[in-house]
Amino acid sequence: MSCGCNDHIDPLIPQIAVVKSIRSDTNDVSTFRVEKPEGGKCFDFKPGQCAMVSVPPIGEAIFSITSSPTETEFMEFSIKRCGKVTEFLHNLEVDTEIGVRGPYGNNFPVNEELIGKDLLFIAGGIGLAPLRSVINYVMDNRKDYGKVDIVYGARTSGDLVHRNEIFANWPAGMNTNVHLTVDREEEGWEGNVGFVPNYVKDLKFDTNKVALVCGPPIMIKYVLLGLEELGFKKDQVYTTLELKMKCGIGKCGRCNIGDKYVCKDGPVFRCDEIQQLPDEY
Amino acid sequence: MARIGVFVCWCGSNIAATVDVKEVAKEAAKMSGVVLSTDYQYMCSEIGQNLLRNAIKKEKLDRVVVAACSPRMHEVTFRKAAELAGLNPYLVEIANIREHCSWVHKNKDEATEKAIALVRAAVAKVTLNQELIPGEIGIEKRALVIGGGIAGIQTALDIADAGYMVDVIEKTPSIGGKMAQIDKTFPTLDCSACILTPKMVDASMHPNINLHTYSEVEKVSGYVGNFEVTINKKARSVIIEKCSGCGVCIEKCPSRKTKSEFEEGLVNRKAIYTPFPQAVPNVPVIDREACIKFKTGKCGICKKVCTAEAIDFEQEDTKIIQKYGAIVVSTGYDLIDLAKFGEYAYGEDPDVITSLEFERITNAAGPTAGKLLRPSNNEKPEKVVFIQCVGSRDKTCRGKTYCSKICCMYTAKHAMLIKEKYPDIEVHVFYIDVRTPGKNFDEFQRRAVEEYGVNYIKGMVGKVFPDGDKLRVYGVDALSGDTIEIDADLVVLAAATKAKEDAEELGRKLSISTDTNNFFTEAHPKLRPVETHSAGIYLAGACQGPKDIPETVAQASAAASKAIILLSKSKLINNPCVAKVDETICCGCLECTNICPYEAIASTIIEYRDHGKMIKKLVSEVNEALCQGCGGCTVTCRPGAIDLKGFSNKQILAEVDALCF
Amino acid sequence: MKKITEEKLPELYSHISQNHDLFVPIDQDDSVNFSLWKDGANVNFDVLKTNTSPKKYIFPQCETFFNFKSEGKKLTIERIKSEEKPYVVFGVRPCDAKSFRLLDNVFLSEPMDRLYEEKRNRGIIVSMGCNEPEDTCFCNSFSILPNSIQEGVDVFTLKLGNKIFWEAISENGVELTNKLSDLLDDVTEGDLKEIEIAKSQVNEKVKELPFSNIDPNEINRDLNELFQSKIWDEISKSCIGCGSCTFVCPTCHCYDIQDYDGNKSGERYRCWDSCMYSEFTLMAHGNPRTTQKERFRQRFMHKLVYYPNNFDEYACVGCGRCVGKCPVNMNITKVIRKLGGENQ
Amino acid sequence: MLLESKENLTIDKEEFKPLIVAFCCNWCSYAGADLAGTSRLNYPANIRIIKVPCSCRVNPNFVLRAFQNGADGVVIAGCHPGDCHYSTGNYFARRRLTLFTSLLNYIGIESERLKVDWISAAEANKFATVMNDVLEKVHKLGPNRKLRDVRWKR
Amino acid sequence: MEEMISKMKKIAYEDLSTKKVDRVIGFGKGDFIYEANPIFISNLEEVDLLVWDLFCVNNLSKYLINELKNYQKIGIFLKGCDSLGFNQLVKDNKVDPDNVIVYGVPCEGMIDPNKLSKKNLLKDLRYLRRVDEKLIIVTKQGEKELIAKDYEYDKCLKCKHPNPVVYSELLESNTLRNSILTDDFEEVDRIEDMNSEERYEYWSEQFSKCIRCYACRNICPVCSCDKCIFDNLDIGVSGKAKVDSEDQFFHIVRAYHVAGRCVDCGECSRVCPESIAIDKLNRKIIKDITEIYGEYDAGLNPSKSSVLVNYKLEDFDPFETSKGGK
Repeated sequence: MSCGCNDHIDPLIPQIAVVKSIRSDTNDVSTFRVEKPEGGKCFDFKPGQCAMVSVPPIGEAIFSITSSPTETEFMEFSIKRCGKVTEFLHNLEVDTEIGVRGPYGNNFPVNEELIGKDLLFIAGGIGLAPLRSVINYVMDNRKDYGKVDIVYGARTSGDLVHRNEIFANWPAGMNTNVHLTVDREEEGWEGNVGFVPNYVKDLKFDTNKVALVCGPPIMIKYVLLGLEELGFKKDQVYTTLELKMKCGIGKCGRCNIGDKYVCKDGPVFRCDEIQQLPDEY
Repeated sequence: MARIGVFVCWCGSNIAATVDVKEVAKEAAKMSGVVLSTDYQYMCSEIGQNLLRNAIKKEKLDRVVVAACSPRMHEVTFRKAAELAGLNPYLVEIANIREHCSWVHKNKDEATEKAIALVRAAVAKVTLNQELIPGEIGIEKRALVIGGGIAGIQTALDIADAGYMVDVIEKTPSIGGKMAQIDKTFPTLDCSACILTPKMVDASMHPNINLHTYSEVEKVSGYVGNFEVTINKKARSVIIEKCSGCGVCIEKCPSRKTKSEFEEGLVNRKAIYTPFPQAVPNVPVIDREACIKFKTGKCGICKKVCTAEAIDFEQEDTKIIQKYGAIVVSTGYDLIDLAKFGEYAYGEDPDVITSLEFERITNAAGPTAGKLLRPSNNEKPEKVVFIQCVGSRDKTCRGKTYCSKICCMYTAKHAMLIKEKYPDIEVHVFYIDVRTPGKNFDEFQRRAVEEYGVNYIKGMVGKVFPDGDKLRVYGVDALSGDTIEIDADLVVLAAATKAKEDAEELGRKLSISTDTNNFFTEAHPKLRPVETHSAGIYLAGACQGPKDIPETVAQASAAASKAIILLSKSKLINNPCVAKVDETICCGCLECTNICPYEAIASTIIEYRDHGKMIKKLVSEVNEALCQGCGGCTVTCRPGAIDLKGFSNKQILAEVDALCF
Repeated sequence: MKKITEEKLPELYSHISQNHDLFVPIDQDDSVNFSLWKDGANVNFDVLKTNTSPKKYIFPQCETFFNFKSEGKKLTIERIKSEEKPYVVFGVRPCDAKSFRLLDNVFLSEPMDRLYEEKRNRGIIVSMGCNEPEDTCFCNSFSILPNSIQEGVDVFTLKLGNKIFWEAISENGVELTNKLSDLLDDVTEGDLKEIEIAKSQVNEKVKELPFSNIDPNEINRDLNELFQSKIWDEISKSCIGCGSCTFVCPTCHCYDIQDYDGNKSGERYRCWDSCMYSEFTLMAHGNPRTTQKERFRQRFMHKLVYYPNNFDEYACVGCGRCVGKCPVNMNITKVIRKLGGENQ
Repeated sequence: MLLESKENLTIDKEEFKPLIVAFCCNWCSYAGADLAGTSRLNYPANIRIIKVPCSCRVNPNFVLRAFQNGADGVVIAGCHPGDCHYSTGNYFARRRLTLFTSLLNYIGIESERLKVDWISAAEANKFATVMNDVLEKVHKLGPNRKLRDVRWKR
Repeated sequence: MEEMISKMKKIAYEDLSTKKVDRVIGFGKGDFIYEANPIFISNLEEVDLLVWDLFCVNNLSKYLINELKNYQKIGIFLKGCDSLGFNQLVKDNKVDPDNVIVYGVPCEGMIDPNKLSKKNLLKDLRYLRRVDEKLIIVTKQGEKELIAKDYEYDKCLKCKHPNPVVYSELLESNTLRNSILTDDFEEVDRIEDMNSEERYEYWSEQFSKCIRCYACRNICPVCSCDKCIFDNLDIGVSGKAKVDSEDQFFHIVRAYHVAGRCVDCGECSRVCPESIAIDKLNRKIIKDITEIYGEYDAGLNPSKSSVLVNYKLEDFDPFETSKGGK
């Protein structure tokens, strides 16, 4: 896929962008809203795609874009504090300039296979980030899709991100159900308690839908098993993979799984495709 | 980003006259992370400190740089001020723009430029500073005293009186040490036993004191406040709890061939014995090397005669493991071996004796019941020669280079004791110098000369030559140059004192150092004379260097008070600028453990999961209570796994980078 | 086709270097490597393989591609514009010439790598055929003949005795040849015959080489089967995880991107990296290739399976540098054999 | 093409102001420098002091970094052997630095550029003398280009 | 040679079949006559692959680190220089000697194929063997007798320990190498004799050849950190850029990190694809240590601490300019 905006620029050189706001979602996750210095979105992208965020002299890291392509004025990234770049980002002050380049990778087939289907989104923790882009895209084009179920869980209720959407916006959406769960009992939590994979099984979804799964590797693994138990076929399930990436354009040689490069051929894979890949992720 | 506040002090004109402080503050404002930069006449004043505190609160500063005088001056001041404003004190750095800048440079431009550089370095460093919280360690409220001589007894009594439990370890069967062997003490000439034995009894009766006689330190681990000591209680073969101290066993024991250690070998003792009648505890011990029962299996008379059934041939060495908060070492001294001093005929002629042997001979409780008799023929001597500095102040390898300190005084004492009992005996003393600094000491020695007519000869004895039943003493009078020849009946050698043979070994167990003469090294010769380099271990008495009784007792009380100070704290706060190990990087070579002066680094095995497999890994581990923060280990660590908090690799590199701006 | 005698070569060099940076194999300190030609340089065409491959001219070990400066909240990025001269690499063996094409596949496919493209376009490749293949050569296994004119070369040369035959291939090659016309002579019939003989001789020699029976096409290319093969455990054992094979390899192209903070301004550079290195794929939360086995497998799977799957060619040209350089004598020929890539 | 082929730094020797980075141990040499200040002694302003707890804290990496980033000379000063606050730190430092200075010299760094000395808290005069001396020698040698990282902008 | 090979096979077979060891690390034949490879044997059938010839140059000791993660008891063939490396690995707690059976192999010096190649002797080489100080080679052109020393690896010419310093079993009585020279550090002297400009130029040129492949480090038995600082950018001391200062930094720090620990096996220089004189750095430090602190003994005794984690009060002090007072 190509969005046509990078044809004449060196894909390794980021464009300058401004962090317009930083919203703290949890202890270690914040959502960064990014615009061009003169205002407006840095580039067009599709739901599920990634961008490289650059903070010289610390370095670069790739993140999935968490805002919907339908947002015309900005992009958002939900970023968990876990390394040098993310640490730096978390300490950033609003209005600081950073670099962004992208978009990279493929996307969830929102205008292809997903059209008209019932959708089941399953996310854990920060894994909601890439799915949020799709969900909001779906919400903005609600009539194009069938029923929407969103299963989202985190370790504790404090680790749930995008609270406004999961508690208010999405449940209010047409024909949309949000199912929340936390790993352990906690005071004041009235939703489900238990791990996401179990919750998915408990919810006994019918298989006449497409599932989009994103979360920690171990969660994905068990969710996929759970979906299989429910009768989902592998080609009904999409997920994303994450590996170390540097260039974002499938050349630097470190994000490959077999002959596929996650940054270029991924990050979105249909599960039957994943099955073809060697077990090295 | 950090929110750093920079405060530039004028120090009146001390800084401001040579450094353009406004310019420094202006430049500092441009530095990365600096959100506030200001200057003030006297930062250390109350107003200055208030300025700092208010700025921290108002500007939400999370780090502070004060450009002022040396951190050795006011670092503590500013850190405290920051702490009052709710900032961790270790988030404050000082740029030394007075001692290192305004006072040593004259050109204002250059000095200003340098001050800016120093501030830049401090800003770079403080950016990487992390909150440090001093660790707290609990303290075992119990002290250990190693050595039960007068030093140990006094220490134990003082600590016990302060309300803490004390264990005393004594190698021999009884406490008392050298002082128990001595007859009279200078300069008062009061009876040694009369002042010592009550203290021995006090020690044994004190509810807070536990005596472990006939015991030795086997192993010491742990650190200040939390030492763990393994004590080896040697098999006494007599059950202390049952023994009534009647002494019948000793009386009946047929083995009588062992020289009495207490009597300096002048007489023999039995195989079952108490070192001396006033021994504490007054419980005999069986010398298994001398005992016929142990050697041949036959005998057992002692067991038969003991009505208290206290004899136990099967007794074994027992180990006691005990935790202590503080340790006082008071192992005392010995006299050097005189084998190398052949010219004095010691060992060759029984009438050449050491000063300590003389103490026994002159002691009313000694082998001669206090009568001065020649060991060779039990007759009263007519001429006695004292030779001082035998092995002391000796630059040859035979003796010790140092002055043994006590000999001048005890020789004068010995001379006086003779003269008092036997005014007719001629007493000559050969000396190099007479050294009598001490309260009433010089007067005491002068009395020997002036009142008692002791003949002091400045000069050394070349040879003592046994001639018939006489001892021909050849010497030189250094003042007149004349050779002197005396036909003596008894020659007393003031043998040099030396450290205990096993001092070095004990030092190793305790991780305290010994000097070239094997005396334990104090932490500072002037300011910390009773402490060692190992926190929580103190020194008392002659194990640290030659000392007389009053000095020993004084040092014992000093050591006790140091121990009490330590034990009285509820917690120990340690310097948080200590080394820390990143276990994920540590390669387990343990080179760092080799260089730590405090043995603060040990190894440990950690377990972690590596693709489903539990992996065990050897890594270093820093004991923050022991670490003093020198940082030597960090350089030894090739992968950079061990770093020093407060002076981390990254911080210092950042300072270097900033200075190279 | 033209020719020039060996004696006149320095003249040719100085002529070329008037307008170009000229890189030739230079013998320095007992090792021959491509270096910038300067007057008096000890050019050596007799050593078949330069120590490292000439890929460094199109894909340098380290290149800075922009400078950055951040002041307060402001970030400026200044792309580095190449101000360097066009260059000529003279003496590129067919195997190395082929490797350029293999790198092109990667870097010039969308999204195109502009840094690479710029360097590629700036250069003229003067290839040189081989007469005396070495024991470690196995170009034949990848259907590269020692005297073949590889796609993308601008000039092909062949050195026979003291004669160097010169044949312009591309437009750029013709242009360069024209500029050098004063120095080049025409070839004779006899010369052409000589060339023919030399070519057929070397093709025969190649068949006799120790590795001539290596044939990667014999490998079963089932990706997952190969991936899971037990052989990897065995053959990766001796690998010490250094990057010498990678860095001397003409086709390896993994790289890293790093920032250097240069005080008042910084720069972003990219530099060679090696999939053999333990931290190559290390992330904050783990490493998909934890042991040397996985890393070793990656390198050879890439050369023999992944790359061919994507580009229909092997990512090895049989230059044999790794054979000579591996500290423990483990190399791709052994791997291919173990995987069954051998003609009986 | 490669980074190293960038032009070498040209520094006008006339205006040469050497930069000397000095690592001083907290207990002796840093205090010695303080005393030099209190005694109003004089030494050149180009000397910039970094406080370290002990001379044994000075990692060769620090020295190399200083040279990389433009220091013309480096001084490491600690307590006199035997006087170390940490008993033995400077004995280790002495061995390390003996080998390290020799190694740097072997690589071609003039030995005058890396000065190690023992300066006690009382030796303010020595501190000033050593610093003056180092500066003079480094000045004579001229700017240091060896080990320099050409990317570091001063 | 043949005799040695049969001894090797015998002991490997015995120990594997009696389960005394479950893995044997030795040498196997490579693709060329002048090539021997490390091999790893667990099956009795593979014992026959063991060889011993003039090209068994690799120091196998470092493989123990990884192999011991998967095997309980390992038998390993070690030459003199390898055994020094082994001791150093023991000292660095990388290898538990209780789990290793060292088969000591006295070594007469290994032959450097590059030296043969330079004399055009490598091509068509059919056979070669060593008879004392002579090297007999057979090529297409027939038999030739050469002086072995001329073709040994440089590192072997300076070998001080041709015989293993530690072993469980010695496979042959110690060899006495006539070629053992008193180590005069002549090559170090030559650099020391240059002036500082020349020295810097020499080393800059050497270091600039570096391609940062880290073969020198990875082959080194004393570079056994789990995470080398050069693999750990987060530590902030070095980067990956190919610039002179980084190359210099790498080489200086590498040399410094092995100071007092380097066993002078010369593997670093052997494996360098760019033939950088790495061991001349190591050997400078060894020379200094020998001159200043006495006999250099890294690798001889794993329980003795190395020079840099040791000190003596009376150590040579090159820095003392004037005596200070307390």
